[in-house]
Amino acid sequence: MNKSICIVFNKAPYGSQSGRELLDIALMAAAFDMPITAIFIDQGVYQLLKGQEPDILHIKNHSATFKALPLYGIEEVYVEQQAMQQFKLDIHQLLEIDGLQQATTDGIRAKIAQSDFVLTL
Amino acid sequence: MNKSICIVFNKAPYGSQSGRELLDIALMAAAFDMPITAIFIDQGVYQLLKGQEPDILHIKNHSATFKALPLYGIEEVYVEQQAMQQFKLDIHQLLEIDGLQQATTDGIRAKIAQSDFVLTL
Amino acid sequence: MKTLYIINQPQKSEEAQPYFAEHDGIVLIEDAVVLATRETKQPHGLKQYVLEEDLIARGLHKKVASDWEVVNYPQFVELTLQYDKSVSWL
Amino acid sequence: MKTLYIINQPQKSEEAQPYFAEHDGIVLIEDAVVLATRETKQPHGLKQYVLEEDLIARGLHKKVASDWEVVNYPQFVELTLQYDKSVSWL
Amino acid sequence: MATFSLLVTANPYSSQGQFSAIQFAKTLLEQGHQLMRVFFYADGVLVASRLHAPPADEINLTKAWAKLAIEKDIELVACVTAANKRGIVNAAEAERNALTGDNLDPAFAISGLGQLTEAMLESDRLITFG
Amino acid sequence: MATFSLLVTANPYSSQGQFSAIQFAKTLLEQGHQLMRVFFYADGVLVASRLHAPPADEINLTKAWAKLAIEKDIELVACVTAANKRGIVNAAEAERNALTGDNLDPAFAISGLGQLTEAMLESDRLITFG
Repeated sequence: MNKSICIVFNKAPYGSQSGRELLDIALMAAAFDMPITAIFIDQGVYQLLKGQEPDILHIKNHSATFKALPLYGIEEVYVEQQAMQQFKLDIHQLLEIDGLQQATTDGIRAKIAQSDFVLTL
Repeated sequence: MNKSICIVFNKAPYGSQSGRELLDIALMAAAFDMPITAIFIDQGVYQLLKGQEPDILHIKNHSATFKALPLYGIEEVYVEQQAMQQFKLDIHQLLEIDGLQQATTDGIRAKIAQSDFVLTL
Repeated sequence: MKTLYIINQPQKSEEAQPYFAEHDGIVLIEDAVVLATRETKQPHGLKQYVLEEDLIARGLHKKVASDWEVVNYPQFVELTLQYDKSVSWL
Repeated sequence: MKTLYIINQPQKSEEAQPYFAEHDGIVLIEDAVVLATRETKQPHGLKQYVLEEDLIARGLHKKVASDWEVVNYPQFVELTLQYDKSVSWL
Repeated sequence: MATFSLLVTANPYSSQGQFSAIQFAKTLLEQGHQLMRVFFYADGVLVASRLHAPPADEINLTKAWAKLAIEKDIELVACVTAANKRGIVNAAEAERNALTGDNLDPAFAISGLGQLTEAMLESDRLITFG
Repeated sequence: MATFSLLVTANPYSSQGQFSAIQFAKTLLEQGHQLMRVFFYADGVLVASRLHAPPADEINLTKAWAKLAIEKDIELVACVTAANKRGIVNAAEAERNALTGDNLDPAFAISGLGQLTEAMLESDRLITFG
């Protein structure tokens, strides 16, 4: 069994390159057949919001790549319930990603504990 | 009367170059005879702590330059009382800078309001 | 002098708040625009603006709370002239 | 698995805290060492370490609260081996 | 009509500040205001390198600034101290520091912090993008 | 004895992470552990430029890494995507992108993100400095 990796997105998109560059790590880990968990917490949940149009600022839109996560074999994708509530978002406002699930903070704590590597950026 | 500038230090030293690079702006503004106010708030008060030894990490110690502020004609130097209390610091733990005064948040708000330019970094 | 605070990171609004004075304004840009999705009571009846282009970029344009006034770039430039100075709180 | 959280910015400790589990540890480095000057109650009886060299750099070596254990670089390296993994919370 | 200067300290790669600064600059010029100088400081100086190779479908910020500078005759000035320690050097500085190569984009000048102070004194507004 | 790899994403100019990473690397080597690879990603790649000219009384981080790499035979690898968009290029990439000059320090290699994944799989510990 390969080592597992958990990628934690905790920042809103476009103000930093964090989301984009973590995504590249996730895709590469997938190519190496590592079991991958992608977790969106805090302002990171905004990475998944529908209807992003950063092109009006000449910034590349990377949000479509999140929709392709299952195609790369990344099927464990969790968004934090508490953050959704805090920002008054519901799951229908997020990108349609196959298998996207809401998780409690307890659930996310367990996912982090179980992974061999956990990366934030 | 020249335009006045207020430089706000709000970050601890060495984790970023913010303190160092703001200091350079203050010294240059002094060379142009701009009236200068230097203000230390939040974790910026740690910029003024005595006994810094960043050389053990091969990082240059810029704290001595703060002591020289009056030599450059920068005589309005304020450290925020609330931050001092929050971090349990007293004025004797800070560098001996001629004219260094404690100011309330109200006092600092007034200084910021009066200045023609206010910079953070 | 009236000051316009430019806030570009979400956590910076709270850090700058103690220094806001009467007649000041704040404008949220970049990642800080997420703050405009919630009602926010500022002291002194501070004017509260949020940059439209940064909202659109993040898909937040239709989620702005009623106490924030949406401004576009031309209006942002005008704001910096209406206020005596602008302070970017980094 | 036991996780060692590496915290290098003061505000990140609070952000990471909801994810600390029993038997985890945290080590404060760089600007985050300022947090060790105050008593801090962590949940789960988490082990709390702070890096000595970063304290000395900032003149904070003699201001550490009693619930923080001071470790030097060799001990920091050993800690990363005592825990199953290290997570830098950025 | 007013005279602006901009102070750009934003990292061009991991923050949005340079994008915001360019947009702000273009907008004020469209409104008929003057832009006296854009002063790059701290990580903002990194944009002054001519060696950027971003992916083909992404903006090259250095070229975007250069285009603005040429079309509108805007001064782009990077602080020499900030630039040299961040690996941004022109040919003269490269030679003085015995470096094998230089990387300053020709649209940018390298000069001292006095250019920032001067911009503050001579402009109606200084807006910082960090 | 254990095998470490480091992931360095810290900006070498405006953060302390590169200093911390070098200190951590030196310490683990002194303790007899192995350092398989140091992988530079995000703003961490900026340290791989050979054109830095810091003030004379300050450390040159690029040279500090290079010294460690030579003395202890450590691999220093910068991510190609992160590097190219940040203006860090070797001669081949400069030519491919029609850039006039290159700036990669010879102590560093440029390669893909796969080198990070490989380091994760083959090391006992990966420590990130951001």
